[in-house]
Amino acid sequence: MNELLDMGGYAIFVWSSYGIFFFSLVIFFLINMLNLRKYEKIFNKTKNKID
Amino acid sequence: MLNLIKRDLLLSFYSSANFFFTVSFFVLILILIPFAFGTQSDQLTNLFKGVVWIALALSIIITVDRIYNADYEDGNLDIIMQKNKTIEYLVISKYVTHWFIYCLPLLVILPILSFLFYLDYLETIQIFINLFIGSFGMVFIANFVSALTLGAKRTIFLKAIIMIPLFVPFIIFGSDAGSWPILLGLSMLSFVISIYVTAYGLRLYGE
Amino acid sequence: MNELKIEDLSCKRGESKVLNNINLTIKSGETLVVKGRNGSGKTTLLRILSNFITSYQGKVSLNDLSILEDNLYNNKFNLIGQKNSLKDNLSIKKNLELWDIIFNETLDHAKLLEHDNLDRLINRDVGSLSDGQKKCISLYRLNYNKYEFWFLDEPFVYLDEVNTNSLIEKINRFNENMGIVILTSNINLPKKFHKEVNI
Amino acid sequence: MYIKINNNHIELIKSANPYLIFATIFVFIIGLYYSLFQSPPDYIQGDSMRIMYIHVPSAWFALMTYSILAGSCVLWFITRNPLFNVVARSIAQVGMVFTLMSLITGSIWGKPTWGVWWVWDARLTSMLILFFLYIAYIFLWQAISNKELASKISAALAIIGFINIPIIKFSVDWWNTLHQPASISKLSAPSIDESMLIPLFIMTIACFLFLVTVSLIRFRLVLIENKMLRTSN
Repeated sequence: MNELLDMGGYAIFVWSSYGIFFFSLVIFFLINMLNLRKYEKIFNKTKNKID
Repeated sequence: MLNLIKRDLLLSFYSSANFFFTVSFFVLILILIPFAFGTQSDQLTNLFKGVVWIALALSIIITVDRIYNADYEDGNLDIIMQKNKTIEYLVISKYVTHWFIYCLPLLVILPILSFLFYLDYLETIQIFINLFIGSFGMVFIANFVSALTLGAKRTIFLKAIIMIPLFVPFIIFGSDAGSWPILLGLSMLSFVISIYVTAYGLRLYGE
Repeated sequence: MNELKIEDLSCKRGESKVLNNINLTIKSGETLVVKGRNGSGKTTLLRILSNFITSYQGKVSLNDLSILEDNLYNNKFNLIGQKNSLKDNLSIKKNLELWDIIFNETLDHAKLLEHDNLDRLINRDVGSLSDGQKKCISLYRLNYNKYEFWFLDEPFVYLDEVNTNSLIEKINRFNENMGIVILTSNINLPKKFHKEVNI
Repeated sequence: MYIKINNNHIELIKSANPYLIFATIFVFIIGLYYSLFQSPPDYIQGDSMRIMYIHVPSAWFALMTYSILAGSCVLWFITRNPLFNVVARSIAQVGMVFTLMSLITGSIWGKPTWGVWWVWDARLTSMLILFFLYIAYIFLWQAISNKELASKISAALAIIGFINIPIIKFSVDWWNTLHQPASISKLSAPSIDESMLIPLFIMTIACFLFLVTVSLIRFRLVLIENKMLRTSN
């Protein structure tokens, strides 16, 4: 296990790049998902008003 | 077409502060070199050859708001576009005046500056030729960026972000003395692209 | 004798339709007043007539020739939009000189401005004038006189009674010389013109 | 070839969404397992080689997304089908994220490999410029208030950027031969071992799934934005 975490001495590089990569992807995904929810809510409200 | 050139020159003559500011801006950026890097003469000469391009790029960037924006906002662009049915002619005359008003003064002042930075005659001539050819290409690019961003108000930073990547090839080849044929090619390419894109942008905003 | 004909004109701006099946005919010596609510497409109509907007359904033709194909059409009209086309940091005199060059016609500014009671302002910067004065100077472009059409977008806004009357007088004189005027307005005008249309 | 998006399509995309999210996560986990545990370390670079499995796919998709973006802008100008505009707008931000990721992971990989965080090599420089092209495309659209106009203008810019990228790459190459004769940055491309190809392949599929998932979410977002603009008029 320690060997894996150590990554042959390159631990900080490997883990930080994987960390940044997945963190950004998840954040980006969440931003868009939440935006979509918000917009759908607003849109449905305005549609109801028109109807 | 000649009318428009005459009109733009007269306009810049009436508000001559603009053109004066651009020249001062150009000179001041170059004057910063010794302050930032020290006064060793051979180093200064080298730095000058590169920084002069950055100064030119920045000077063109700060003038990009003046090409079409003022006329667009006060409505003169409508009259000009009505009187010049072939918008490509209008665009070409804008190229001429923009280069004449904002780039020619910089080229005129360049030899004086290059002597301040200990360049010899040959190097001065080489840089002058490169800047002369490259400035045309940069003016073409500045024109179409100006035409495309007419509807986006007060966005000089956005314009700079659009323009600087397009300036990169000019700066790369410009700082090399022997590559003026490539610069010429780049300028011609940007002319071809720019004239269509500028006319396209102006037509869109005319609607 | 000119005849400007608009047939089945419809135009979309973005996703909303602003003009819907408009049919109009204007002959020499007539004035058309276009009325309508804000955003009903009055300005769009004028910009179609002045060839700025080229994508629309229907046909606009001058003497049975579509204005899109008429190469001389752009030199026949004088469009005065809502923007006043003035440089704020220059004096009136310099502004007029710039117009002279664009319109390719040199006017006797001193005399014409005296007629409009603007001669005392000639050396003032445009930025220091009131909106009404700016509008008057904007309408000064009507003095360029080789045009057969005037397209005026909201010309009466900001004008006082005296200036309104003198503009109406000018339009009448232009009509007498067989000119066609199309103007938009959303206020009631003191005088009836030949034709009025609501869009 | 005029495809019009109707409610059925949107419903289909909507119902596919959870499966896509699930598939993306699943393939990413497999890919992580292969790239971090299964594959052997490189002879020369050791374990730092593992960064390749996220760096290379993001660089590929950064470029591919920009090609799709520019391509759909061209198609939009030719066919006038608004679908292409929606595609361009929904894909742009994903591409920007991939570009940024390939820059960041690349420079973290560069530190142990070359000893520096950044090398002024044609590939890296054009990637950096590509990032700014994405930014210009996205923010120009936001800066222009007339959205119909904004789409046309930013599409024109995207196409110009597409012409610009090869020019930049060529000129930086040229410039490197002029200024720094010893190019240190050629990645050791030859003979990737098969054991390395598998995790790379899986990670590429995972990134592709992510691209599709988020693009489809943004696709719906853009469509709703368009509808809201329409009703507000």
